[in-house]
Amino acid sequence: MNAGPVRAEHVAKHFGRTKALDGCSFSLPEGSVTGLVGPNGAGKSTLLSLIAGLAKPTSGEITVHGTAVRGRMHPDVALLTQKRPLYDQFTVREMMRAGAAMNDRWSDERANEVLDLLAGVDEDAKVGTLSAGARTQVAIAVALGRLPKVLLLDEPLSDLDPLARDETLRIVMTEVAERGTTVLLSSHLLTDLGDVCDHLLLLDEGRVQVSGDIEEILDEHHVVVGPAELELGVDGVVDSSRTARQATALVRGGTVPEGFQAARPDLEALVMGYLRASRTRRLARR
Amino acid sequence: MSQREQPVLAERLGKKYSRGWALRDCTLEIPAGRIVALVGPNGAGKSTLMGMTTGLLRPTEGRISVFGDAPTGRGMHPAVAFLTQAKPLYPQFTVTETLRYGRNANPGWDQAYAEELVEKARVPFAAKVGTLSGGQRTRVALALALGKRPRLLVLDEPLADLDPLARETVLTTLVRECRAQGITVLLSSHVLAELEDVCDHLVLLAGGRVRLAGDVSDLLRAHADHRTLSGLALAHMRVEVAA
Amino acid sequence: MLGGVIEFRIDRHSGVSTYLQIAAQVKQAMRMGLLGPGDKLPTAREVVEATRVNPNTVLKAYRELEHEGLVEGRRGMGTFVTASLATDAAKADAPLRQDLEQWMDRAVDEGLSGDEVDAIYTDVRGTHY
Amino acid sequence: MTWIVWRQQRPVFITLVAGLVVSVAAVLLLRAGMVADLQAGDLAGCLPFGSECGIRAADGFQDTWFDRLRLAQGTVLAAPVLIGVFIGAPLFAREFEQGTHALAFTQSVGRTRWTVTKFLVAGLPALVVVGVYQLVVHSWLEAAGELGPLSASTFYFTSFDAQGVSPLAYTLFAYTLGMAAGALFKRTLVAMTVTLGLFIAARVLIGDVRESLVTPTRLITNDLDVNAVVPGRPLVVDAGFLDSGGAVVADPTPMMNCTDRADAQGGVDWSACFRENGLAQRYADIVPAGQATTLHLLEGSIFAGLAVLFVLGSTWAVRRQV
Repeated sequence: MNAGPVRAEHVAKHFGRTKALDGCSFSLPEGSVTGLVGPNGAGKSTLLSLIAGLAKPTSGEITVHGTAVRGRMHPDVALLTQKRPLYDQFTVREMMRAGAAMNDRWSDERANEVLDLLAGVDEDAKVGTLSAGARTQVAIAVALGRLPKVLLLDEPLSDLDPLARDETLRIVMTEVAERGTTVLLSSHLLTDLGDVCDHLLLLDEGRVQVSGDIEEILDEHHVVVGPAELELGVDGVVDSSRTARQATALVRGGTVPEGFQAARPDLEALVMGYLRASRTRRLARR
Repeated sequence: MSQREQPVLAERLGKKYSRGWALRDCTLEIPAGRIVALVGPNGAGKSTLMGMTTGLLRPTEGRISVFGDAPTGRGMHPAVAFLTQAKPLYPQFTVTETLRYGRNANPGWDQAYAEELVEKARVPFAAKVGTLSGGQRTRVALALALGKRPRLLVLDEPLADLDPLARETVLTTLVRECRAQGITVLLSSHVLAELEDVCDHLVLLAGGRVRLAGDVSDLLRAHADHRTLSGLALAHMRVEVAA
Repeated sequence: MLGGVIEFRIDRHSGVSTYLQIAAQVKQAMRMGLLGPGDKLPTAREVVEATRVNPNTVLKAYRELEHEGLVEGRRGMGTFVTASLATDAAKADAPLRQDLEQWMDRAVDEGLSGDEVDAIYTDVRGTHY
Repeated sequence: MTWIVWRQQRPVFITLVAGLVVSVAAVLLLRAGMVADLQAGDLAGCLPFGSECGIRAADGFQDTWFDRLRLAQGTVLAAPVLIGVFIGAPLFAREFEQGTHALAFTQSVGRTRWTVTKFLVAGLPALVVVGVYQLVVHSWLEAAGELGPLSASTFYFTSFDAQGVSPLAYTLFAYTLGMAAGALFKRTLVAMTVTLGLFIAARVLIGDVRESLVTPTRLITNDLDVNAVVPGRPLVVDAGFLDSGGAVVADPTPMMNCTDRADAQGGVDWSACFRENGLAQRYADIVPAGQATTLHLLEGSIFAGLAVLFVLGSTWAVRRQV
């Protein structure tokens, strides 16, 4: 049996009649940094909370290091949810003490290392008075104090200013470099993801659209451009658009249509292509 | 350019709250018809500057004029529209009712234009605002702001919490409409990369002061070691924060 | 400063994969004689601190270089340069380089832009290689 | 975990302890003042009430002190609902509102343990405070003895509810009710309102059904003029007439129609008339004062049972929260 850090097999999660996730299968390689992307409502947060064990899947199974996650936090997993919950009235020092008290395995040393990174966080400040960036740093310190082997981050960047985003990613990358932690990180900010991720997991309407090594995925796709009157006429067209003079398409697979010029897409172009296709499908269904 | 055509002119503008100066010694000129990126770390004074531009905040010192008038600090200038991150709309109103609200609240309201914008966004008029997706809600808020026929549109982090496609679509609409109508835009965002191809003027604030302001291509020429707007802005922010 | 040896500059808008940029910059440094056999490449951690780049990407670049037989990873110690790409032609006083320096001076005098110089260089290079 | 809850509740504890210190000090001062008054008026002889002492002195004493004592009882009655609304209701609701429940859930601590620790650490001090306060107030009431509110029946609601295990049982009930409402509705304000509403409803209801919790003792007298003699101010559940067969007369009104039997002076021999109409004896169903403790315990166990249900309900609600 493959005991990769995180595996999902046919995972579904239904809330009443809404299918937040439906038949999701993927596997994250050890030590990889995976970008989790998709439109709002694609099921990204649901997936992260299932992996963390905050909720139970309706069907299917998620395993972390070979053991099934069933509604309980796996000791090897740390999850930082979107709101970055912390006790606002605690000082940073007290927050770390709380982290130690709430965890069976805890490293004060590791947590303090994270707090000392970059400009450092004042340990006597109340958590509620910190800037968004410093707050994120404290939340990451709590998460990494658990000495996780899998780090799940739900939109850790969304309300940070550019400097704080840069610093947050720096902390996460340092963790990967030092401890080989497997990271799954959801974000809407594709430009930031491009730098730091080596794997991609693209969710849409509760299903996995694309999953794998980013370089391989990009190699597998082409952005093709040609005169408007030409027909694409090939399989694997993800998304296409036409202006008066030009037809542009994102194509999956090796074949380049006749009369078109092909180029390798960048991550942003690839993800946007899939997102556009998803919107077109949804509008067509209405 | 006469004063009446100058969207924003600030002279030694400052605003002090009980906890200290949020903005100080801000001298600034925003030319008409530009799309201006307002960037800076959190707490740099961006929202304060926007508040004084829209007339919702009163300056502590210095002067600001918007199309030649001094904002009173009590209400919006009729030629200014303001869209904040929170996009305050009534969730129980339908889109049609939201536009009617706009018509009643604004003397220069252009109903046809607002409706056209909603149609382009493919948002159903009968839908309740509360049921719309984030992207759709932003498009309605934008229609409400533009239906007022402003000459200056001030946007405070309008794209936060939208997904990448919605970000792109909203931004494209915004730029297209504002260019077509000749509206001056003051746009704040934390995502420098997406301002890259959109903004032609930059105002960088840090620590309550203007650190960099001017035409983007001029600035890039003057700082030859940076090839992009985001690289230039990020480097300046880092220096200011370190100092 | 990465051990004072080499600092990577990642251009995020070039469209070239980050790992290829790193590999190219190591090779460039080797050609210029800045890195020679026995020199240690910066660790992934050191690169992360300077550039925020994914450490896996750095390691991927190093593996690429290892495949080409230019460097060697030693378990627990780091990655070391094993080959030499330095040619005498790259040295500051080498005749070929002197010629190019003179040519560049003329280009600058005639008011050519960097992009124009690049275009000429690429074109001429294409006809010879 | 204990430390975390303690730290989170610290402002609440400080308020509780400060409140206790201030009110105990106030009660003790008042008590000392009252005892001085008792001695000054030489009212010791008035206890038991109505004996040889000057009625006027006793009246003067009661004018000053009776309402204050009642007010003190009132504060004991109010304490449980305050604790339910201000400590119980926000306990989980505030965590859900601020999203901090996710912090605990994403560490190794189990949800049941989290719930139970929060319940115990936040609840025990509140119970202790109410208990101490109740005892202090009671000692004041006892000092006033028959001149104070204790002169009324033990079962009079202000006295009964402020005595024995009742304040603690109500506190436990209100606190767990607030906790469950918070865990279920996830909004502090909603939970507070629900707690206040349900607590008042439960209190009104228990006041009505209290007397049916124990089997009353029936006292019977043959004297139809006065009620059965009731010693020691018990709780009178029911009273009326029995017929010659010893059965309760459901509606004695028709049998009491004796106006036509008036003699020349307009006097009526009611007793004889009743007897002729078929009313044989008078009865009274009472709960003797001595059974008050039993009633306290019974009522206490009902509220404690409900509290257990609320704790289980909270645990359930917390466990299913994502």
